[in-house]
Parts: sequence; C-alpha cells; structure tokens
Amino acid sequence: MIGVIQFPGSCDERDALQACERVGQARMVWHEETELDRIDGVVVPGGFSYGDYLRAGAIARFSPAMEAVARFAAAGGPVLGICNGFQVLCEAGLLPGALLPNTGLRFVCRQVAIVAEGSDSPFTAELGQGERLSVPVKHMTGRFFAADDELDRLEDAGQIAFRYAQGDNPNGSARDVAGVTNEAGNVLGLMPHPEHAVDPLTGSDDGLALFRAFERQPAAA
Amino acid sequence: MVKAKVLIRPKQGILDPQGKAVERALPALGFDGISNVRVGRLVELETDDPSALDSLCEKLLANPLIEDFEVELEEEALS
Amino acid sequence: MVKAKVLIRPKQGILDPQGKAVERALPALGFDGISNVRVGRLVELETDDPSALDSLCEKLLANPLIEDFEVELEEEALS
Amino acid sequence: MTTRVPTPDAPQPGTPGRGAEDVPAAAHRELGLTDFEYERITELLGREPNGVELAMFSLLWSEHCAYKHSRKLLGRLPTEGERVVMGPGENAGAVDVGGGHAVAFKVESHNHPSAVEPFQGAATGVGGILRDVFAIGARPIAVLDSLRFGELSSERSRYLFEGVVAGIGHYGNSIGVPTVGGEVYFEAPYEHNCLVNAMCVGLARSDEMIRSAAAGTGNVLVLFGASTGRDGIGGASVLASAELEAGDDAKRPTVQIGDPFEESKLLECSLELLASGLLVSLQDLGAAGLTSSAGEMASKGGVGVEIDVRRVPLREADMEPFEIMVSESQERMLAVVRPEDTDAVIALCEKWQTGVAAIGTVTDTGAMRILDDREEVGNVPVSALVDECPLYDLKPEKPDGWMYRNAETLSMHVALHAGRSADPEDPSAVLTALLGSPNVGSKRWAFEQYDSIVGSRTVRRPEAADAAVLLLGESERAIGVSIDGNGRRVACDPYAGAVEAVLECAQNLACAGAEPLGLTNCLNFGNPEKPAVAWQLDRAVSGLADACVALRVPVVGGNVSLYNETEHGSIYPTPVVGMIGELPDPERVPGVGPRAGDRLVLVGPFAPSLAGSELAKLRGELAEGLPETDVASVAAAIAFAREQVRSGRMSAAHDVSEGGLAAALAEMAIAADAGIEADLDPLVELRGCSGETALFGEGPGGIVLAVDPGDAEGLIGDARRARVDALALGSASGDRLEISAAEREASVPVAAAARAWHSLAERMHSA
Ligand SMILES: Nc1ncnc2c1ncn2[C@@H]1O[C@H](COP(=O)(O)OP(=O)(O)O)[C@@H](O)[C@H]1O
Ligand SMILES: [Mg+2]
Repeated sequence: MIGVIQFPGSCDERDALQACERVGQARMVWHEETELDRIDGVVVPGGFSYGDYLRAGAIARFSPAMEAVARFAAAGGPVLGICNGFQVLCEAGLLPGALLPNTGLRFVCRQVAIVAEGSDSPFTAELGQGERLSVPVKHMTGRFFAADDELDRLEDAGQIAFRYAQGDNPNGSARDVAGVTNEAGNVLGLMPHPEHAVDPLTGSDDGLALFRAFERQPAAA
Repeated sequence: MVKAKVLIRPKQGILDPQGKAVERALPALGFDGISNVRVGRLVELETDDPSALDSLCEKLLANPLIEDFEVELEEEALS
Repeated sequence: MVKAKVLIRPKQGILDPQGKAVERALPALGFDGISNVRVGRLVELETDDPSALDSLCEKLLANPLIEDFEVELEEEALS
Repeated sequence: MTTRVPTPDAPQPGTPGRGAEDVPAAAHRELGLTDFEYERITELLGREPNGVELAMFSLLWSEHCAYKHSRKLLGRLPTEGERVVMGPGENAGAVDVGGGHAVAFKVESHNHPSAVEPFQGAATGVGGILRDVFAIGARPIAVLDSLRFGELSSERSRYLFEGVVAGIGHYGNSIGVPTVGGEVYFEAPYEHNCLVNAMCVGLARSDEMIRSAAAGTGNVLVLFGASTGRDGIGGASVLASAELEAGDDAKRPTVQIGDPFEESKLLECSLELLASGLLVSLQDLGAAGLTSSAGEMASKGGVGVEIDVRRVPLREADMEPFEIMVSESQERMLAVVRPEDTDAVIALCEKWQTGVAAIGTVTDTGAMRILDDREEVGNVPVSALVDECPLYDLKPEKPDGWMYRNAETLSMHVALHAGRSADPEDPSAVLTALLGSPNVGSKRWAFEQYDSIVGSRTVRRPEAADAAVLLLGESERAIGVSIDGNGRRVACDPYAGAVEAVLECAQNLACAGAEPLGLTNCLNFGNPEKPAVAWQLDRAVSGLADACVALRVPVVGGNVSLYNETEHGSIYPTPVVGMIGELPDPERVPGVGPRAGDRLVLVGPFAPSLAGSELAKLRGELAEGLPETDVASVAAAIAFAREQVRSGRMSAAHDVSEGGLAAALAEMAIAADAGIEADLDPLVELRGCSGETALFGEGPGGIVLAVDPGDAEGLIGDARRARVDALALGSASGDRLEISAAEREASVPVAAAARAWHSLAERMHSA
C-alpha cells in the first residue's frame, strides 16, 4: 500500500494517487495521521501545502504525518517527493539542498526533458544512465541550491538522480539538477512531475518507471 | 553610500494571508503565546541619495494600495 | 507581550533574482546610484516568550541553509 | 444619471448604523442610487431606510447585482435544451454529460478591480468564479481566461498584462485547478479599461448538485471560510457600476486580497459537506457580500432570514453593522443547515481549518432582519431588496460612423518583425508582421505561467489544439472548452461580431471534434445610458441569441459588466463567449500541425474580407461594417468538420481567425515545425476576392483540415454531399511557407515565421 500524504493546500495528491494506482494499491494519508499504518511506500505530492506561505514546504514539514515519514525513511522505506513534496523533504532535512525561486521569477509550466544520472536508487533502477524522460514541470520555486562543495559531494556519492537536459533547465537550478536522493537512495525528490507523465493521452508515460519502484521495493519497517 | 533597509508590510486592515497561516500553524509546532503575526518584505540596498528612497518605495518596492513601508538608514555612511 | 521584528535575508553568495530585477528596473524609473539590492522577508509578531524566538527562526521562519535572520525586539514590553 | 463612488471626504452614508436620523440627506446619490430609486425604496418600505438598509439597497440595486440595464435584453437568449441541468439564475449553469454527471460552468468579469490592482484583481476574479462553481456542488476542473488590454506598446498595458497573468496563475495554480485556455487581445480602446474575464468549468455528480434557495423555517444560516474584514466596502458592486474617473485613489483602500490557500480549504470543505448531505442549500459570497448572498437565498426560497452581525467572525474588531453586511471579503460561503446538523457542519469545517459560525436563521417573515446583538438595526422585505429594483429600457441609437481611434502601425510591425527595409505591401513582410502582432502571435508567455495539467484531465493543453480538451474520467467522455470574442469586430458590427464570437467558439470546438452542449457569456460594454452603447448592447445580444438558436446551443449562464469607460471613451463592445462541447474519443483529437505530406483542405463558407481584420487595424483602415454571415451554412460546415475530426482521419485541424488564412496556415506550419505550400487561387475564384484578401482577409466559417493525400478526394466528396464548400489548397512539405493567391505570394522560412509568432515574451521584456 502506497500512502500519498495530503496537506491542506496540496494540489497534485489525487494525480499522485491515480499514478500509484496504476502500479498497485494506494491511499491518502491525512497530514494529521501519526502512524503510517501498513504503508510500504510514501509519496509527498505537489501543490501548495499551507499556501506555500512563508517559504515553500516550511510549514508542512512540521505535520504529524511528516514525523512519521521521517521515521519511515530512516528505516529505509521508499519516499518520493514531487515538486512541493521535494520542497517539504528538503525543509525536513530528509534531502540535501534547498529550493529557491526560479531565476525567471515566474511560475513555469512546460514539458521538459530530464536525464537519468544512473543514481543508486530504487526509483531509478529501471532507467539506464543517460536515459531521457519527457515530464512536465510546473512551479515557481524550483531552483535547486546546494553549496558547491556539497554539490561535488552529491555528484560523487551518486545522489544526483536527474538533471534537466541541456537547454531545458526551467528554473536556474545549480548544475541543472532536477532531482536528488538521500545518501541511502530510498528518498528521492524531484521538481518535475512524474505523476503527470503516466499516460500518453495526457502527455507521456515516461514517469511510470518511478512509480514501479514501489512495487519492487519490499516493505521497509 | 548609505545602507538602507526598507520594511514593507501589509497595510492595516488589509488581509495578510501569510501571517494568518503562520499564526494558525504555530501551536501545532509547539510554539505558544505568539500572536499578531504579519509577514512582509525586507529590501536592503545601498544608495548615494537616500532622499530618493521614499519615491523609490512608492514607485517600485512597495505597492501603496496594499502595503505600507518604512525606510531605515544605517547611521554610518559607508564612504 | 513583546513585539518582535524578524528580518530574513538571502545568504551572501546566493543569487537573489528579485534583488537583481529591482536593480534592472531602476534606471528606467530614473533612479541612479543604487546598488546591492537584496530582497528578503520581514516577519513581525508579538510573543510572551522572546527567548524562544531564535529557535522559532531556525526551525520555521528562516531556512539556515539559504537565509540569515536577525531578531529585533521592541524595547518597551507591552504588558 | 451619473453614478459616483463615495470618496473618503464625502459623507459616509450608513456609517451610523443605528437609525435613520444619522443618514445625511441625499446620501443615496453618493451611493449611486437615483432620486427615483430612492423614492421607490421609501415607497417599498413605507418609510425612509436607515443607514444599514440604505447601504444594502445601494449595493443590491447596483447594475452589478440587479442587471437593471440588461435584464430585459437577456430575455432574448435561448436557455432551453435537453441537456440543460441548471440554467441562468443559479450560481453557475450546468449541462448533462451522461453517466450521472453534469458539467457546470460560468464566466465572470473582474474588470475594474483588475484595473486598480491587476494582480489581486485578477486573482480574486478567479477565486470568485471558482466559488460560483463549487457553490453548486461541482469540483472545479478547469479555468479559462479572456483578457483585453491596451496596445502592447503602452507601458501601462504591459504592467497590467504582467500583473493580471501573474494573479490568475497565483490563484489557479495554488488551488490546483488547471488553467487550460483563454485569449488575449491588445487594442487601444482597452487602454484605460482592461477586461479580465475568467471562466470556470466544474464536474459534479448530478444527484449531489445543490441549489441556493434557502428553505425550512428554523434552519440555521452558517457562514464559513475566511473572517470578515473591511474589504471592498463599496467595492466591486459600486466600482462595477460607475465609470472610473480621476480621483481613483480614494477607491484603493478597498482592494481585496485573494487567499487561494483559504479557498482550497473552503472548496474541499464545501464539497465534503455536500457529499455528506449536511447542507440544505449553499451560496458563495461575492459582490455585496452577506447582503446579496442571504438576500438571494431568501428570495429564491420565498422565505425570510434573520442575521446577527455580532456572530460574524471579524478580522477587525470595530466594524459597523453595515460594513459587516456589505463587506466583500473573499473566500466565504453561506449555507442553510438543519439545526440537528449544525454540530457536524462545524466539525467538518474544523477538520479543514476553516472558520465557521452560525450567524442566523431562516424565518417565515419574508423579511431580512439584521440584528446587532439583540438590537434590530435593519428590517426590509427580501423581495424589495432583491426583486424590485427598477429595470430600465435602453435608448439605443446607432452612432454615425466609427467611434474609436485607430492608429496605423503596420510599418512599425513590419520593421519590427520583417526588418527595417521590408516593404509594407509585400505579402511576405505583411505575413511576418501579422504573425508578430500580439493579437495573432502565440500567447505562450502568458499560458506557461499557468498550471494547465493538474487534475490529470488535460488531453490538449493551450495551443495544442483550437479548444482545450479535458477527460471526464467519471463519465467516460471528454469535453472541449473554448472562450472567444473579438471586440474589434463587434465594434465594426455589433450584430455580426457577436454572431462571430459564437461561431468562432463552435469552430474551435469542432476542430477538437466537440459538439456544443451549452454556452456562457460575459457582456463587457461601456455606459448603457449612452445611446450608442445601448445600440451596441442591443445588437450584440440579438446576434448572440440568433447564433445560439442557429447552432442550437442553450445559454446556461453569464455575467454583465457595464460602464467600462472613462473620459477617454468606451471600450470596444466585447461579448465574450465560453462554450463546452462533448466528444466521444479523446484519442482522436488532432493537433494543429499537419503530418509531412498531408493535404490541406479548407472547408466551410469562409468568404475572406479585410473589413475589421487585423490587417485593416494595422493599416489604420478600421471602419463600420462587416459582411453578412450565412449562419446556417457555417453551422453546416462546423458539423461537417466535427464529424471529419471524429473519424480520426485528420492529422490537424485549425480554424481561420485573426490574420486570415495565411496566418492560420503559418500557425499550422509552426506547430508542425515544417513547411506548407499552398495556392489560394481556388478561394480567389470561388469568392471573387483579391489575392491579398484571400491571404489576410478574415471572417467566420473557415476550417483547415489536414488529411493523408489518399483521403483528400474522399474528404472533398463527403463535403460536396454535405453541401459544404471544400477546397484543396496545398500540402505540408519543405521548410518554408509558400502561399500564393492570384498575383500575390508570401514566402517565408518557417523558422522566421516562428520567430515573429513567438515574439511576445521579448516584447514584454524590452520595448
Ligand atoms: N490568456 C490565455 N490563457 C491561457 N491560454 C491562452 C490564453 N490566450 C491564448 N491561449 C491559448 O492559446 C491558443 C490560441 O489562442 P487563440 O489565438 O485565441 O485561439 P483561437 O483563435 O483558435 O480561439 C489557445 O489554445 C488558447 O487557449
Ligand atoms: Mg485565433
């Protein structure tokens, strides 16, 4: 059972749920739930949790459900943070770096190409190094930032999961980073929306590969 | 060169959605006894003509329809 | 009750596109001699326990990875 | 009659809030009521109104709430149809889409607030139209926007455009409803009066939809959502009824701030309340706040209401009763609830962290009674407030001649897009200039700021087809949605222009294979008390009505925005039409770009004319008059094109609109990123027009279809049998646009055409 965390102000939680249901069973997890009962994988979805007020993801990360997610991740459970979910995971310290306002200072919604970097994560296990996916982005605060030495370290440790293809960086992210994992690889955050790339009819189905990881990954805790 | 701080805040009576959301979230985060939260913007800059700052605020930095501003100059001139 | 102002600014060295946008807009509006514009946030609140403010800032109001903060308390306690 | 907005130094009628003795004489005029209307109120009450009552009347008897200059005209619009589930009068209209589901939709204006503060004005406009849709129990699934600004060369227009687009994006994106389509025009008459119309589409289970009529004596009025502040006191309603004039600063403190986060909780909470069967009726709070919501709910249910203003959760402590009654604070809803359900309703609101309070009850008195604690501060018959505003007859008079300024800018556009040395008569230069004109060019700069995909329903995003296409998973069908209205053409001929708006919308749907189910509209006009504007309004409404009858599309809702004028003159008369259509198979919706090698066939009675065209505008040749349209033959062409698209054989479909056939073909080439060779001589011969007119002339009834060469003859044969004109024009090949017509030829590399067509972003940043 995959759990999709629902905060007040989440927007893409239904989309994420539907995407998960293409590969298995899924349910919503209300932000006030304190235990992830019988959950084998977690999606922290996109949107504007708590209006993204103050700073994207800043308030949501304090929710009871996120404390449970932190424990789940520490025990090795797979956690996928998409867009606002990525921001929440960074704010919660489950992923390195931070997300800053796009250099263009505008919201941008467009289909982009991202490239799998051969990271050592269950989420990218199906993807060969250099494999290109067509996935949409839609965000205002998606510029990935980490200090240079930290970026070097992330690259060396294979924690860069995705980069924007050459010329497709929509937000000014450092070194074109589109998604990163934690050290163990079981937590992935990315700005592009794989849950909006699960059906050719609505754009592409390149994102399904990420969701299939949940099925392969045995329950953690 | 003078360093200046411009504090921009939502006008009294104007809805401040951010302040409201933060205030509402605080108790759950374990912070009690905090009230009247207002979220605004801070602009810092260096200028060689502080007298133009009011006009700059009105025209560009603040939206006078919905925001008030306050300019603070740093005492020591820099050069 | 103490009134507090929290000034939050982007850390030195981090690109601040808002500040840059302001700088770019200046000449067209006839403002010269302004530089080093940085745009941050201002949070104002009232608290009965000012000693908890640093922790509030670190945990919630600012993200220490990308932002610096400064707390200013208003001298006169309110009650 | 002149209406005026109260200024701070004017006496503030109603402020006393207690008794009539405090109301200054003639305060009603400051509030926009005529002496005649004031007398009528006195008659209806049998006494003078007190301050609270006068404030309430002044708002409900404004043009915005009472439709006093337009209601009679609106009676002409056809509103009946087999598929209509809710017609005009409810918060939004709705049509049946099968499978126990209905699609609700409505368009509304937020013009004046956007002119004052573009970001917040547009944002709260989106917020308002969303509430209209979820107020009837439909989950919003799409937003569209229809925008008009002054010329892009004007700094103020760029500022407004920038702010409006950001505001729409801010609200729609944050609340998780995709903005899937829209339109933008730049014309000088909108310089001082921009238009910001937003349309929302929602999906509901038919058996969970709810009306707004209050019922059940003793039932509780529950106000939920945001707290009430002094927002827009005398704002939207009065603003929407008065010409903006010098001294606007006085209105500015009334700017309303949108809070999409609050609205997203309100939306989820409302839908959960409805699904739990806890509500008797539901209504959003819009213009005139509590007064109009409670008043309209009571009027529809034929009941009375009693409201205690002290039970309304306030954002500012010291608000007067009248302020509470007319505050336009955003993100609030009013529900009627059975007393035994009140606790459950409050609990659900708390789950969604949204404010809630029981503020009154439904009574059998037929009166709206306002209490301040226990003291009565107002008591008026609901019917007087809501239903008895005098309606006025227009005094239409055709103006003699063209009433608008229109400057010649073709050489500027040629210089900008085809190069300094290009000849403004050369068709290649003209085509490039037209593609670079912001009315014709891509609106990508704007729509990329909108989340167009959240909800996983969007099969065709902006620009991917002429209509947005959305999946209705729940009902096994898809819908096409479009919003259109070319004010310049309506200015040339209000009747024909309004007909064209409806046809354009239906053509866009046909290109996606969608058949119209229902229509909504927003009538944006100048001051209807002026005979010329009255004439435009009268003619345009007749045009809308006749076109709807011809296409058999019922009008299920709409909105009127009058007094869009300043001392600089009136806007172009701008009826904006939004249409929903259904289509059986979203897999078969073609794009705009043809497959390499495909034949291009023009179908329909399209008879190009330069009258009212983009080229005429750029040449400074706008004048009265548009050619007459044979609506029946356009309707036949629309039906034909729709069936062809539904067959799945078309690789592309695109209708001819601004910039004419040459621009339409160029857009197809740009979408395919490949060349098109076309010879328009068959059109020149059939219509007896000049080469230039064939290339750049505009008019309804032209749809370009792309088919495999093997299917082209079959398509043309089918058209002949359906008595629809069909002309083979050329095919997709090479990497240039080569379009010839009689002695004229436009020859432009597709890359250059694309550069011009995509120049909006650049012009927003430089210039
Ligand atoms: N303001 C806007 N918001 C969203 N989409 C827009 C906007 N303006 C234009 N578009 C999109 O750009 C495309 C072309 O618009 P337009 O030229 O008006 O088309 P048409 O003439 O076929 O009605 C459509 O997909 C439309 O929805
Ligand atoms: Mg068009």
